Amino acid sequence: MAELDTLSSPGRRPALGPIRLSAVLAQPHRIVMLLVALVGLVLIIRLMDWAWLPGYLPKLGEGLMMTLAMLVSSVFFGFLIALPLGLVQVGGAWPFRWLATGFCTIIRGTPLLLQMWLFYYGLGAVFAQFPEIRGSWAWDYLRQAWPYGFVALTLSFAAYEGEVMRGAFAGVPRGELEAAEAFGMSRWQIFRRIWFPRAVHRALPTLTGEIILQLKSTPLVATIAVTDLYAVITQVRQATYLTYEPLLFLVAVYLCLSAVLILTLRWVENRVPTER
Amino acid sequence: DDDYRVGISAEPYPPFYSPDASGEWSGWEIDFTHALCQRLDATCEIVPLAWGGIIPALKTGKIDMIIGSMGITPERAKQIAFSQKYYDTPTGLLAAKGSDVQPTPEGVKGAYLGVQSGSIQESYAYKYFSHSAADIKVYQTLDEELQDLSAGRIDAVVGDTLAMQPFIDSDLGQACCEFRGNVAADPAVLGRGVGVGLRKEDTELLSRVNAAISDILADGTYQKISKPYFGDLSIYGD
Amino acid sequence: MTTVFDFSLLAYDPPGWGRVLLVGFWHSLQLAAGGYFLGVVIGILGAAGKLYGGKVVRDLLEVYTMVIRAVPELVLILLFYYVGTDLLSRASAALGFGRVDIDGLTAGIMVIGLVQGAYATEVFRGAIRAVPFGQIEAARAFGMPGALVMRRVTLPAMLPHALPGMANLWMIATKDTALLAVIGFSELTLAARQAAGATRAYLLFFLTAGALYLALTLISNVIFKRVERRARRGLVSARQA
Amino acid sequence: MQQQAVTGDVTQPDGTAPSATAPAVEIRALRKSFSGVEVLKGISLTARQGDIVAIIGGSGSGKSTLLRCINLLEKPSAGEIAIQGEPYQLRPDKDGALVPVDRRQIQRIRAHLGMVFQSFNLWPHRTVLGNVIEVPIHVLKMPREAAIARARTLLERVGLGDKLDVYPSFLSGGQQQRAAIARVLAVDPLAMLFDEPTSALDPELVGEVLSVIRDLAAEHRTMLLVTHEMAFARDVATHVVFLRDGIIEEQGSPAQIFESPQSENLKQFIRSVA
Amino acid sequence: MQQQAVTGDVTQPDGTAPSATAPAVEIRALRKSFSGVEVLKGISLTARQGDIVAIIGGSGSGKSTLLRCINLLEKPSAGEIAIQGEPYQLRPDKDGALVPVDRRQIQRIRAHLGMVFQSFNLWPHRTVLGNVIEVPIHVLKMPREAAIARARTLLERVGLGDKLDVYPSFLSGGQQQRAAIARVLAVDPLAMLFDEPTSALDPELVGEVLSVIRDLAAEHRTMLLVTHEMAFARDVATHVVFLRDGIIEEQGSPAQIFESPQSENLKQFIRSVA
Ligand SMILES: Nc1ncnc2c1ncn2[C@@H]1O[C@H](COP(=O)(O)OP(=O)(O)OP(=O)(O)O)[C@@H](O)[C@H]1O
Ligand SMILES: Nc1ncnc2c1ncn2[C@@H]1O[C@H](COP(=O)(O)OP(=O)(O)OP(=O)(O)O)[C@@H](O)[C@H]1O
Ligand SMILES: [Mg+2]
Ligand SMILES: [Mg+2]
Repeated sequence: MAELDTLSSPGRRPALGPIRLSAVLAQPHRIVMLLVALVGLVLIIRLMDWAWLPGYLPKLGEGLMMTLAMLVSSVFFGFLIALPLGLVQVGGAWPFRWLATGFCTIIRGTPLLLQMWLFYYGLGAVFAQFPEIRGSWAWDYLRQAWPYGFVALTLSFAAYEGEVMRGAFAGVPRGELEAAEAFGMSRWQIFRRIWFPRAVHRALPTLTGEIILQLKSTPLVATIAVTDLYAVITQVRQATYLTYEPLLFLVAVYLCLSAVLILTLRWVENRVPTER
Repeated sequence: DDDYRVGISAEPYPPFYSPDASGEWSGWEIDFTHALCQRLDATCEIVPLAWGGIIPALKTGKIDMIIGSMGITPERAKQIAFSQKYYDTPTGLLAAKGSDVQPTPEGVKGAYLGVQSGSIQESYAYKYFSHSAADIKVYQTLDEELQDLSAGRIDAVVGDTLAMQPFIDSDLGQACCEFRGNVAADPAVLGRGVGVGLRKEDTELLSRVNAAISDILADGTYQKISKPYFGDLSIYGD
Repeated sequence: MTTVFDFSLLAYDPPGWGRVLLVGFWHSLQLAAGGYFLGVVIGILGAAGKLYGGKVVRDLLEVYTMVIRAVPELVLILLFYYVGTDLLSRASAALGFGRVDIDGLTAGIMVIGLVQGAYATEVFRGAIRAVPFGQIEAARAFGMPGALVMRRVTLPAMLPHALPGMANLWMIATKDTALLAVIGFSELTLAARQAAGATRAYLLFFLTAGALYLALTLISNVIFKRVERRARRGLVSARQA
Repeated sequence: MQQQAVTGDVTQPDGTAPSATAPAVEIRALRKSFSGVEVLKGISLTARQGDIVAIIGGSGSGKSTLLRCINLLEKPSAGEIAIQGEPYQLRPDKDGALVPVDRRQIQRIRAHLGMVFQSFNLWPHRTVLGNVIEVPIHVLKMPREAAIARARTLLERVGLGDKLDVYPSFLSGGQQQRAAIARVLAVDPLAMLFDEPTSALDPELVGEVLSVIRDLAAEHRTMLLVTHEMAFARDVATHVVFLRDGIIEEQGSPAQIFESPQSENLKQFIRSVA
Repeated sequence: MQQQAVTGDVTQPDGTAPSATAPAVEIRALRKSFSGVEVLKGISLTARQGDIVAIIGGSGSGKSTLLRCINLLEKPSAGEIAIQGEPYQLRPDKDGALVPVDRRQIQRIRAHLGMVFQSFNLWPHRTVLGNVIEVPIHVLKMPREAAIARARTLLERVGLGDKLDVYPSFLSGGQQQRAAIARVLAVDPLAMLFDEPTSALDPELVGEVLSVIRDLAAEHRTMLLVTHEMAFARDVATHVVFLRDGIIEEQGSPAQIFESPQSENLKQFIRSVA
């Protein structure tokens, strides 16, 4: 959801890591709040029913792996698609520009959940009608649910990140390109050596936010029978009829995942030189 | 004069309950609910809810009864109270014509099975079939399971035999699939029939519901309701 | 089933499912509008709290926005729907008001509002900070009380800065309503799914629902562009544009 | 605050005793620190009705801070301030700043102190007219019609009669500052505070604004004016106050200050800005 | 383009006939319109090897446009341009602009024209060293090692020997401009084009950059230099060209131009910038 990068600058997220721990503890009211939170945590652990947890750990692990696999693969391939999407919207011939803009508008204008169901129940069922497809090697994949989830997530990421890339390509200062032109670089060289790396570079800071948003979209695959972390928790809820514990556990896991992601991405970002 | 909110699943479950094109819910269990409420001297409102949240909804008071084909299992009985059963259905296996799946642990070897999320059949399939089947796919609705079965994306559905019946009888069902019989009984998982779910503390309501069900069974109402849906087939079991 | 679309299924009157879809769409709109409005209210209060509130208020709001932004909406919806309404009715029972009955629409609006509120807090905070402090100081220098400064100066002056973010939030709100399908609230997505399940015309109904969402997005876009242009009347960039 | 005890009372241009008009702004022993650094180190100053006080001094000498303390945009650390004889009721808070006992008293007094900022600070979301009628209507509860009629007259007077419905950002800097002055005049202020009203303007626009202020001076409105325009200060001020390093190092009539400065610092300052 | 026919050929400082060095940049009857408005109205100008041509003139007179036409960053509407005797092969396109017949010829020539922009335009995703070796390696196909060695020398020379691995955005404006000059020197340009190389700099940084250019001038590198620093132009230029309204109104040695300007406009211009 590119639209959110304007809202959530990940750089300004509050204390999540050891970096700011000292700053946290420097303020007395924070110590009190931390203590309250700790007491709450202890109460949650002691008073609530966590007996189900050990038994489900292996399944939760598998679910987590599925969530991460969905996240990583869709971000990777989505980004690859986003690059041309952004590019043709800035400098492409009009049919490509229209196609790309239309694609981004449609994907961004409809709920991901609906897209997922459309792909899986709608398109998937259409595929099944063709004996050629059912007979082919592809059927082993097409009969499963995860390819549809993967495709939906990837296209969604591509559309949102494509908007970011469009802005990034358009935002590379004209002068930097002119300098390259003045030095006699060919168009392709200008693209490859200056325009493209600069655009990616400019898009990087928003990538953290986009990836977090993508993480938040992954549980939707559970609704098309992909067993991710969320789906496992759903199973737990239905098997144990516990209202609070599985959901709280899920929230905790996603909080940790987000925190780890933010810290990792920030670390990566710090290796990349940025403009002041 | 009492008002009760009766929870059903928002995922359609024909012929027991499903929305029609006018958005109204209808089906055997809807008729049954009306008959029951009439005997309770109450107005009942049908509240469709996500199946996964229906027990919490009952416990937190969003609804007062569950009349949604909920099997009486020991697990569930720990959470909520059940009335006496009002229908019973065997769990069966519906398979694609081309496959040789049978309703036994060995018979499902290497097959893709479909079950409905949160159902007794899901528990059963996990208990008996998960070791031999290639995969057990969990669906939100029975409709989608049957859809995928006819599309060939799964080899068989482990489901409520009665609920699958209309599909089996349809042209589509006839064309694609075959009923391969019921699975071996296991009351610990499959329960003792379907009952009305109630909060444990509503004991007074429980006894009134039980009495009403007995009434419905005794005075012929039950047969009258069942006839349009199941013909002469008895769904009460024994 | 066939790939050729049977458009008679979309007819308004039964056996067409048009009415069911439109009712679902109407529910979606109500949800989105209610949740959005609640979110804006929370956002304004939250932004004011973050900017002008005490340390504790600020930290609590920080935790609120952080949790909301780190946890999937789907999970939040479940959490608020089951846990939130449960706590609410328990609290009211404990206070002797008896069980409160929260219907699906109210619960949905609260859930979407809480999620939107976190993002709106950030939007408004950024927008308020974009208002040159001198303008607020000028209002104080004229003896305006805090609330009046907020109402007459800060809020209207930040509006142009907030509008792009608010437009995005509205788009998100309309799409987040689809998530309530998961808790069984019969908005457009669930209606489409029920219709699709009953008729087996999955492609037709999902595409129709998609078109409705898209139309909503596009129309909203146009409206927000207009509003934004109006709100930016007094800003310099309006002159340059 | 006792009248006769006020130190640093501004003497008349001719060096005689204070005239009989009532004091409009009285400041006594005012101190102000920013996070430990003392910026105002005990300022006492009285401006009587009709006085036009020019505050001059080097950069960082505390001129703006002094002016901003007068309407409590900065909270003083110590001292007393009275407007039209009414002292602010202040109490020390835990950080050592004096904060209002009763916000409403402050708001009431502020409504009658017009401040003109260096950077105009017009409200960009309202037209010029909207800016001028805002405070009369919403703070002073004047009827809308009356406020508009008055605003028209005032805007006419500052030469913006044809800009009523224009948004401020479409005006030149000089026009914006004149609109800001009209906005202040609309509250019929007991005293007007100008903080370098022309220093954000292009040189060719300065004249417009100064001539408006000159007209106001001719009406004997009470004004306190921080300015770097020495020629202007000499011309319109009745008193000049030279601030250095948070204290009033010298004060007197424009003639005294500019023709016969006493302190070495003032001499040097006047040389440097000439 | 025939050598002897070139009008507006720049005469030597002493007013004698052109020296015998070969022409580095020749421009003949150059015209340029932006959407119908003619900005250059027939410019003819020759800079010989070693010439240092300062182009002066009021804002909007077309100085930048002229410079940008020399390496075809702007497409002229009419006229001829030759670099080191080789004319650009151009043909009119449907919009009336002259476009290259062969992109590769343009690219080849451009690689030997070094342009230094007002706003530096360093590539922020490469270090200072990376900026300098970019063109030698990727356009001129120089071996990497050689390019680095040369870049080191050049950066040393402009006083950035210790900034090799720093990213441009961490440099001051003056340092950035010096890096940009080193980047241009790395292609060993036939002619260097400077478009107001110091006007984006804070006054205290201008000197650094000017002194680097002065050093280059001492080596008799061909330079065309748009500048507002008249003192500098007088000091280093061998010729000065005064542009007004798209035509060369006057040209000559710095002495001629600055001490005895002929046209009224030039006189006024010199007065205004003095
Ligand atoms: N909000 C603040 N926080 C900290 N220090 C401040 C603040 N405002 C002013 N100061 C300091 O107080 C001193 C006096 O500032 P003030 O703005 O009153 O000077 P001035 O006389 O108005 O100068 P100028 O002519 O440059 O406007 C300066 O040293 C300044 O740095
Ligand atoms: N890309 C463009 N499109 C339209 N008009 C332009 C463009 N570039 C320049 N002009 C116009 O051409 C005229 C000459 O511009 P140019 O930039 O060459 O002037 P200059 O002498 O460099 O001025 P300055 O000293 O301000 O840099 C100006 O009137 C300018 O408005
Ligand atoms: Mg100041
Ligand atoms: Mg220029």
